[in-house]
Amino acid sequence: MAPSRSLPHFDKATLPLTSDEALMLYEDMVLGRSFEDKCAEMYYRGKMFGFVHLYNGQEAVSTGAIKTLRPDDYVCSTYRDHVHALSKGVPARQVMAELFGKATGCSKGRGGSMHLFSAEYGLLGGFAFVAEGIPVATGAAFQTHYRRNALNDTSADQVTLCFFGDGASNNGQFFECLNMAALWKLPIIFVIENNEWAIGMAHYRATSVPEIYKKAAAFGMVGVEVDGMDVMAVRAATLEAVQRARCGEGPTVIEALTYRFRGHSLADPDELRSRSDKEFWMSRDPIKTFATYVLEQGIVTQADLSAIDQKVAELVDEAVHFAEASPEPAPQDLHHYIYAD
Amino acid sequence: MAPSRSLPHFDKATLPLTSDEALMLYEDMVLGRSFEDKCAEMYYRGKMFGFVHLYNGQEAVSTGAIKTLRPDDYVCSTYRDHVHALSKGVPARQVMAELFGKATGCSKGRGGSMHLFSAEYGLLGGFAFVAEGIPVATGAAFQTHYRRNALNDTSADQVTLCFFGDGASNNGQFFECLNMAALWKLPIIFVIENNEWAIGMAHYRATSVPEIYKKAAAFGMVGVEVDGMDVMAVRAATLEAVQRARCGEGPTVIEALTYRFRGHSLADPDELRSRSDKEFWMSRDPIKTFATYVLEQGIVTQADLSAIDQKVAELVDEAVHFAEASPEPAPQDLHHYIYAD
Amino acid sequence: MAEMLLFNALRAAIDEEMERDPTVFVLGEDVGHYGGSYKVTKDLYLKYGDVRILDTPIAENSFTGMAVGAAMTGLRPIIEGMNMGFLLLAFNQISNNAGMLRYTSGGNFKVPMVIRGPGGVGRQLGAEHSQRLEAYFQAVPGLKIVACSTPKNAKGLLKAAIRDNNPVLFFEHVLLYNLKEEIPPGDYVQALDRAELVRPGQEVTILTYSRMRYHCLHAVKALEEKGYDPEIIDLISLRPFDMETIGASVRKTHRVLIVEECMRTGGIGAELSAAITERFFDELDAPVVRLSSQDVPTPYNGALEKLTVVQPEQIIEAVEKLVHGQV
Amino acid sequence: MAEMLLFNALRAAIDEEMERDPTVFVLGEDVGHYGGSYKVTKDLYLKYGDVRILDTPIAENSFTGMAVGAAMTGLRPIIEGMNMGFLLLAFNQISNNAGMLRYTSGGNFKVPMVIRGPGGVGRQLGAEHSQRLEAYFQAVPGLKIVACSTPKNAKGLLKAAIRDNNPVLFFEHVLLYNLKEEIPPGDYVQALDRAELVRPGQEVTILTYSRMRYHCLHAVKALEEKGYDPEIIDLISLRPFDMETIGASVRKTHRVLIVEECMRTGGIGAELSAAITERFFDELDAPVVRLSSQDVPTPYNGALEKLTVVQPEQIIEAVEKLVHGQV
Ligand SMILES: Cc1ncc(C[n+]2csc(CCOP(=O)(O)OP(=O)(O)O)c2C)c(N)n1
Ligand SMILES: Cc1ncc(C[n+]2csc(CCOP(=O)(O)OP(=O)(O)O)c2C)c(N)n1
Ligand SMILES: [Mg+2]
Ligand SMILES: [Mg+2]
Repeated sequence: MAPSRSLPHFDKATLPLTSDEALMLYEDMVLGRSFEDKCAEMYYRGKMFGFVHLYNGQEAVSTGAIKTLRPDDYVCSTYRDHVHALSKGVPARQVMAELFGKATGCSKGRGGSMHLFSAEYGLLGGFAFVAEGIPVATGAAFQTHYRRNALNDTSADQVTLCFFGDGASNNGQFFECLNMAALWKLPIIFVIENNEWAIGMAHYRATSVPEIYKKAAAFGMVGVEVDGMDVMAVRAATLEAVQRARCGEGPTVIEALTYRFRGHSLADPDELRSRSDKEFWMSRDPIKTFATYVLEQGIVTQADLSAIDQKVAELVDEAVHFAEASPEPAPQDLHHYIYAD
Repeated sequence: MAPSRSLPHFDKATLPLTSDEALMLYEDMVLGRSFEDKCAEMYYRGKMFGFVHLYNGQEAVSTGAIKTLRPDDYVCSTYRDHVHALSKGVPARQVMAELFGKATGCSKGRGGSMHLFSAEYGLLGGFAFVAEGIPVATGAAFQTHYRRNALNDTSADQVTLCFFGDGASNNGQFFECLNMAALWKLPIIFVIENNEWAIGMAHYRATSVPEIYKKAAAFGMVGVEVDGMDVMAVRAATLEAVQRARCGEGPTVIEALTYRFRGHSLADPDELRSRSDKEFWMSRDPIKTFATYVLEQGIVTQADLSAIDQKVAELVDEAVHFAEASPEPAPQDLHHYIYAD
Repeated sequence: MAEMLLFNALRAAIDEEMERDPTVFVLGEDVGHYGGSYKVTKDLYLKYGDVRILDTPIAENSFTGMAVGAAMTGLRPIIEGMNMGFLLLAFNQISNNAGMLRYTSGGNFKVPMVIRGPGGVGRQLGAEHSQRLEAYFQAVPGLKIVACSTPKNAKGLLKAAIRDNNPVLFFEHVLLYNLKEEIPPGDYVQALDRAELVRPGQEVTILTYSRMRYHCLHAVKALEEKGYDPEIIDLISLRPFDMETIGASVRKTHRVLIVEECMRTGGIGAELSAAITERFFDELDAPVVRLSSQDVPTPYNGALEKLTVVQPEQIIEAVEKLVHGQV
Repeated sequence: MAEMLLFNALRAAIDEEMERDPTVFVLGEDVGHYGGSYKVTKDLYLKYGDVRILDTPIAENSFTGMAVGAAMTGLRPIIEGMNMGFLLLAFNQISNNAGMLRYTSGGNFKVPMVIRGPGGVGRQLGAEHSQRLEAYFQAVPGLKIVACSTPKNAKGLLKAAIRDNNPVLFFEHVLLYNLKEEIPPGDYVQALDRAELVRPGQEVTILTYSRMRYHCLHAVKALEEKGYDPEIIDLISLRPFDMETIGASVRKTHRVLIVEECMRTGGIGAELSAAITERFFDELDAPVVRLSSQDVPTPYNGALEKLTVVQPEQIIEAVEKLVHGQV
């Protein structure tokens, strides 16, 4: 079955890729996919608990968007945050250790799957409540704006990427922040991963105008839709938006049309999405599509890709070993981190 | 000085008025104005306390919109609620008594100026927190929708009018409710009284796209702007919206461009609005303009209008007498009305 | 009598009340086609349609306010908080409008609505999904707050809450949905304002609610073997407290242990302890003791999480100390 | 020493801290051009510009979350709640993010921010504008909660709050802004976690905060004339309590009266009473007594409003009863 609205087509020729770039994008997507597959395995083996939301299928969005950033830029995520963390550079072992609840995890085992944080890598957090990260991300962008405009710090050109879903786009915080971001021209990009579902709620049943990118216009902001299964399309749109944000020209809404290949979380029976829908979207697997393209274009070789597959598999295995070997947080540290000194 | 955006022009000829209609509209506006002037007097004489927000200047909106309704329709208001209550039919004496904190007040002296309620007259309330009335109004509209669609009650065609200001239109609840109202085609009309200011915050400093009616399109809803100083323009737009709502065709946003002739509340020094702005808007006094028009058109006579002025003055005086003569709530009733039986 | 799982008992309560009264409806996230995250409304949309089982957008504040408006105008909404924590976003609508509007309106309107869903600390759900909102909401005037704990009381209490003409915050516990119990057939209600005497005893009064009832029962088993005789009372109503039942017990045992899952500071136990001390000071042989969760956001790590929440061993120890006058 | 009005003392605190530290900024509704509803930020935008004194749209939840994000990344926001009650709309951002995020992030981020503004019952402002949010927020882990009460402590505490690396909920009182007092010149801070001994005494410990301090002082004047000798302690810190100062007093007087403006159920006094009884049961000659507001939304009518809030006569009566062992 075709998706409920026609997908925008991206002319890949407009984004020439070097082989290094192509491999970097490929590696990041494969890392995301492999990491999540490993999580599922570990979850079913009782190594991690709670709600675990995997990202399979949406890799082109994380990679396409985040891999345009500098290390000092910010990313804000949701409960579906593993892969955003990885794309932003948080080491896989730190993420895996967090999922195992270990003291070596990026949130010291206190956060868990829905609460990944890394000050070092500019990850503002995984926010477990729908839409609550949007204002926080807006605040990080405001901080850049503040340093530039109130403190005259000309080096203040960091960009904040704020990720959330179609379901979140019906929440008031989204609109409140669109307004403030546009009003003050904050350097933020709202990346909406429209995977058509909010748990069991089909997007078209939850919203009166399903084209989320169109809400941007109501706030005088640029809004674009992109094929969220095409890493190059996402990258091209984000590059443009990042450019706009960096030079103080304000925010952008990017709606990426995508799909998750698994249930909402590992606890979700996933009974409502039709088989034909799933098949349609699976056939557009962003990793396979990208691999085919870069091979066809002769930008990379199959050997290059295989080497990456191999490398990533080792990395993910290493992450599991690290997580398993890591210590639990010390019981006497239960009250650590409540107050800062 | 001209207003920050050009006012839509309404062709009055498109709304023929009988003399009864004209007098009804005139009377309601004069009642609103006189009542508020009396409130100011009573406040300065120490008869009422707390925050009192007067409506002077905006009468064309209350009258133009509410006087299209049936008694069984609903109105939802804010802290600036006296005149909406009057237009909906709550007797002036009940409103005045409430402001005096008397047991005969429409909220039994418990609510005060910002919390007028009347189940009898379909006034869902004055809501003191900005924007919090919007969901409540949406709920009343949902109730009508429910009776019609879930209970097959064909008499369920009541309309809910939800009033709020330009400042409120930046709040998330507004957008959340636009979405739900449009999604379910609820019989509600969002009447935004854009008086250009939210206390001391100029609308254009608070919002990235000052044309509030344009937000409606982002939700697939009809949005119109009207000259909020022209009671006939407001009436015409509301008649259309009411018609749409009654027959189940969904909600409407009406942005009425208006101005308040006094400070935000009686405690507001009102130092930020420019004199030229005030003069511009005062010159468009909705009551004077309407009186001039209906006299010029020969729809009514000066004697008709004078009789109404007289009648309203007496009514407002009577309301004060009633309020003064009314008893305070009994101390032993302090705990009444917490729980319903 | 038939055995029923707790989530099905809740479902039965809703189903029966919806049949009984056409103004009763359910709204919330994924209550319809998905059947509710904990299956409490499973397939009810097939019977009652999409309007009476209303799937909402993720807009807690507004759909809660919408329920208030619907309640004011004659309907009886049941809001499902997919997780009660999400209703932090609806705090204003719950406190100002659900809770206070009847009073502020001088009795013009009543607001008959139920706000229900899973609360409490689950199994490694992380800080935000492990809220105990009863502590945050207990001071809101006009609300009734109830916590169910067994399939039987879940059904009877929920039916009573739906029929009540006031806003009722109704807490289920994320770890109790699969409890199984025989419950009476057909229609029955349980009073919202009465505590349940779970186990009569002479030596100490254990006041608890929700999931901690089971930790107490667990502890009491061990205590019985050691020869102790504690009384367990399940509060059921967290606002207001059933001070009659509680008082009768205190007058008998003269010692009180509160076992709660909310954090210590500003928890339910705080008000309860204060209220008991005020009224029954001369009856008390020892200070009221609170066993509460630690004052920390719930950590994800399983061992830390366990340390955060009261465990049966602590109850055993506290009872022994209380009885031996070591407090 | 110069005399200063409380609102100006707060303004001075903000001004001095903004001068001292360029990362400090103010945001909220009408804090800029309008100067703040109670003039606390009057004309500061002229000195610091529109970015450092940021007028926000009416979007409490989002601008609070925005402050959290700014604090996480190096700024020190001061949010003005035009009325603290409005922050009910920001409950989720205050609890989940301001309060808990540091912990949940395993110490990755700190959230240095102040959320300040007028709370309490004013003069006939109606139910929604008469909130006492300290009761609702007291259970949130990670927050510090402070209530100032004099021009002098207002300035010192606010400066300390701004320099603190944690989220501080800072309550002013809508009826105290025009208090006048001599305050020390220039820079001084007052510890956030220390109670103030307002009047030393021997017979009974009166624990209070914010505006009720004055009702207590008022009552104590009359009590002194009758020959009583109560001790008054202003809590200052509502989370956590300064149990050291409180304990020293209880050990001396053996009787405690709590006078608070929040509603009785689930108020600050509830936790305080429980905490005192737990730790000092054997020191107490009588149960801890709470004088609190009635459990009703604040009615508009002036006479009812007065009945809702504790009055000095009630304090006098309670002290007399306590001292004479009639409690
Ligand atoms: C405030 C809040 N409400 C509800 C939830 C429960 N919830 C978790 S994810 C989700 C669906 C979100 O859908 P979407 O925004 O489309 O993101 P996706 O999961 O599809 O990535 C819901 C309702 C929550 N976590 N927080
Ligand atoms: C939630 C909330 N935030 C802030 C306020 C304070 N406040 C009262 S009126 C007002 C301005 C509202 O402006 P607008 O919506 O334009 O309505 P107007 O007063 O102009 O009629 C503000 C900020 C409030 N009452 N409630
Ligand atoms: Mg989605
Ligand atoms: Mg306005």
